[in-house]
Amino acid sequence: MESVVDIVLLSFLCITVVAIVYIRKLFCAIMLLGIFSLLSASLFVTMDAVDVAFTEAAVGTGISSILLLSALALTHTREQRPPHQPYIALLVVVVTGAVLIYGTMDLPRFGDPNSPIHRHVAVRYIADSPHEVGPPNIVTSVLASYRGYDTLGETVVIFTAGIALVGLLGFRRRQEFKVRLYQPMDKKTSYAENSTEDGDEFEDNIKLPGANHMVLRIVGKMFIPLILLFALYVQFHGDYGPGGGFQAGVIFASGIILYALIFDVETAMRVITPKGLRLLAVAGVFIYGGVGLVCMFLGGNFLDYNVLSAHPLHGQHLGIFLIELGVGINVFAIMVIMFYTFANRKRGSV
Amino acid sequence: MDLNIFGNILDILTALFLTAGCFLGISGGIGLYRLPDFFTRQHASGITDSACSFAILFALMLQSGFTMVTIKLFFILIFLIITSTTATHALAKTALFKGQKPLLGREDNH
Amino acid sequence: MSWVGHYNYWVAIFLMMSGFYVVISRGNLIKKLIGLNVFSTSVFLLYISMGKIFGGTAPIINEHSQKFQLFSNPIPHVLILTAIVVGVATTAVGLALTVRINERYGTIEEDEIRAKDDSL
Amino acid sequence: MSHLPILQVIIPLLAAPLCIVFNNRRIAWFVALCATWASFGVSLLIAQQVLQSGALSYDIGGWPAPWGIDYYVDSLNAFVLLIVTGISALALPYANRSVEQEIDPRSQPYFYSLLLVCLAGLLGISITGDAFNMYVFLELSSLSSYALIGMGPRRRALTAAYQYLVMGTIGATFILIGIGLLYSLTGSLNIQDISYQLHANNIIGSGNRTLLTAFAFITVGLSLKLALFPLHLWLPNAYTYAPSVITIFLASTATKVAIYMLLRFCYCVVGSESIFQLTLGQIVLLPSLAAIIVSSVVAIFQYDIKRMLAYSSIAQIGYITLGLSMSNHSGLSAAILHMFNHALMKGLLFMTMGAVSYSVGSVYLTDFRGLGRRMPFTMGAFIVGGLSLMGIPMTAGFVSKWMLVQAAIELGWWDVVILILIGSLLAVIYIWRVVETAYFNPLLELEEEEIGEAPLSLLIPMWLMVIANIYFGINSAIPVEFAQQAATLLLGGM
Repeated sequence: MESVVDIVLLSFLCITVVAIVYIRKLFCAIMLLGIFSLLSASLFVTMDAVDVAFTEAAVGTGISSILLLSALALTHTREQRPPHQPYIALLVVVVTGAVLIYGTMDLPRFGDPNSPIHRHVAVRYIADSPHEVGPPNIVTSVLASYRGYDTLGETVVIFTAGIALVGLLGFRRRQEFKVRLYQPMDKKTSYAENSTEDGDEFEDNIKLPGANHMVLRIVGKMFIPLILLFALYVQFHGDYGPGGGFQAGVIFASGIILYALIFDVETAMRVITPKGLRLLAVAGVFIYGGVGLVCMFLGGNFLDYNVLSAHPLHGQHLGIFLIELGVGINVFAIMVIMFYTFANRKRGSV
Repeated sequence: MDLNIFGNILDILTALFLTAGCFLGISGGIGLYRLPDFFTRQHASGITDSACSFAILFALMLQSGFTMVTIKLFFILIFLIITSTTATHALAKTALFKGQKPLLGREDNH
Repeated sequence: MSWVGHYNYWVAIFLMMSGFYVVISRGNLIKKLIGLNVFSTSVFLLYISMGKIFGGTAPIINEHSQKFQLFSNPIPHVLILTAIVVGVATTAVGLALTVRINERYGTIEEDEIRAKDDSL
Repeated sequence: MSHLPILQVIIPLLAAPLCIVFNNRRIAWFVALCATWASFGVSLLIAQQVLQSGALSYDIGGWPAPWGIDYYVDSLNAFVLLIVTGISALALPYANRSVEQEIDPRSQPYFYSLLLVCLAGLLGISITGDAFNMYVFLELSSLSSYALIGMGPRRRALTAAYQYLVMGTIGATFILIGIGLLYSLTGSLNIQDISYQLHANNIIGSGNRTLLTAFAFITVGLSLKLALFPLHLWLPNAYTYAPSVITIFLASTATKVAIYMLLRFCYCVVGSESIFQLTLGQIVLLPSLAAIIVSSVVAIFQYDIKRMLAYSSIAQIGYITLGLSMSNHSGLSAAILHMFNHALMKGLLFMTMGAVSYSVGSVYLTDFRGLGRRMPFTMGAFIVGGLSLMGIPMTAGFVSKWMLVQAAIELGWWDVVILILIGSLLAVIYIWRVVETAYFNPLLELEEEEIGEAPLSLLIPMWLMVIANIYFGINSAIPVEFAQQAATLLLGGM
């Protein structure tokens, strides 16, 4: 039964990828990429990687698509016909693929419980992690404790991407844009004073015809708190089920991004300012690194949570809680920063 | 024995709902592919979004009994019902604003 | 025929190579990034396939999973969680560069960019 | 328990967020300066300890090696750490004025933060004993260098960065595939443990196809990263259009770290006795020779001098991989020593380029007219760097090239010896073009505005490099010692 679902999903993936190769409309290609991610997330679930599926669904289908679409909105929506013949590319790809298939010949069979990867390091994780680290979710134990340093690297990768975006794009274009936009607003101060949202509606009308979606706004207002609440659940329930800081950060950010999409980026930026986000991102990395340093000062190795408390398991628990919090805060801040930097930019050339 | 009959009834109901869900899902897909204009396609995908997922989730809830899973499925159901309808509405409205005209009646040149 | 059991890897390789093909054959900068995404996501599939055990369950120890007693390997999951993050970070930086290129050159097609550079 | 190995990486890693807290470019620069100097100090201490008492290891999180991630420092990576931190410790004082001129002031704190992340990434690759951790830090350093190159002042910096991003990501993904295949064979991610498992389970001798593929992918991926000849296409643009400081930093560190990764994977995982090495040597030999000749010839025809030096870098990488492909003791020590010397001379040459572009505004050959009189210190430094690049005695470049020639003679590869000498002659030609223009071409009378010498903050690091180039040319005992120890270590298996 497992393999039937597996094969069906794999064939869907193949169809999607062929469509991605052929399609010329970039918008469609991005949507297909989202579908590709969602399908692979489903495949990850059938292959028991629930945490990965969760992340892939949140990142590949959610954040990646949003970023690609916001970049697309700033550029061109149609790919031109490639001018050169793609035969060399085809040759390279076929050779690489052939080498890889040759390489799989000596791999253990798919799903074989006796293959070497299940008999060496993983054995200890599965057998001992409940006594050594604690969380029922072994992925969390490995991620946060055994290989916690990789996760610090991951946190800094995200942080780097965020500051790279700010360094390359900056937040500045909008201010120039804002001046122009707010001049006609002065006539409508009476509206603007009563409620900023009404004021924003005029703004939206200038930019997007039909942005005054009453239904969307009401549903959004209803759901954004729930999304944020769910993010907190994912954050603090990561020890027991799929989830954790990274997924929680992405979901929390998606709540804010939804707010920015339904209302306005300007409004969202007034609520959650870029400066605050920058400090949050820094704080996230510092919480993670700080836990490591505290462990060092208490006499352990870097990220050795055992020393955080008198009882090693409590120490592990505290350490994992704190670093997941750091990851969550950092990822949330950076994801929103990424969205702002794209959404804030005016289309066209400098 | 009674319990078993109850279980059987649940199974039959589940099968019915699953079949209905699958049918709705596939017809939604066909509709998305075959229907002539944006709004009718929207209608087809709306069916997949709401009725199909409703039927399938309900079937799953019947199977999972009185556990946490049912409650989670219930929340997913509520979430889907509200968000998918909202999304359909927002899409249709935006399309109308952007100048998409619904196709009224059969086009003569077909 | 033992290698029939490798179909999962092979499909992953096919997907990978399709993504790779998009990256090296297409001239549009955003399309290239889409290809890169497909490429890396398929590598994730390869990794997760390695960790799967038939009859196993997700590596979460609770009352549901106790009856399985066979867990799929958690290490590939951990590695891929990190790799997914790296992937989205790379995509974001690539998109930022694309947007800047579009602002400075007015196009995101590789050959047009090259033509504009050469004409200077 | 000494915490030195982890401090090496953690200091720049955690200083990076600190840079952007205040959004002030002076504070950011100061934080970056302190962090790089601190990590240089740490690497000196590590080098001293490694020379005294052998390899250091550090279990992160307190988990022993195959289960957790460990840091493992032997004389090879202690040497690489010294190169990377030493160059960055000199580049940072240099950065202050240069960055002020080239980068948008609002982006400068982010620039320093990215620079520190890049440094931490390179150090993390060099020091870790875990294959996947290496990948994570590789991505860390690559991601930040894409952004840093993209911040270059000219618009072609953007396309160069994009090209580098695509090729770098393909390379990194290839490495990821290779690591995955290795992992599926052994069930372990620790490099030493992978090696042990491969030997214990007799996978190495049996001609395992997965192992072969894994190595093919890792080698190709790393060749992309280290710009081995046919895969070097990203490098000239990236070096030419990046901000001056980034060119200095990347040219002298990033490719070296990639070469270190190649050494680590080829020699420490498979070991020296297997058939693998022979094939690796054969694979790398031809591209290396092609790199030396072709890139040197291409360099002669460049008018943008930064670009010329970038092509010369590809040629120099060819020398290093040539030493690697000899896979005997003297060849390997020559390669490792040349990593160090190339960092010294290319760092110096790109520093002079940064100074010229600071004062003149561009580095085209025609802009060098009369610079010998107008910027005597900068051009003097350029001549020293150039001599070192050619391999003239009394400069650092001579020592490693001499060792390389000796290694080739030892193997009886006379044709290779001749090619090395031709490569040096070509270097003479392309360096001479610049020197001739700077000293012997008349000044254009039309140029009214006075072009003066670069400021002291650029000149001091530059002349420190000059001193290093000459010092290590005369008294090369310490680096040679390191290189030979490292070569012994690589050839002795683990």
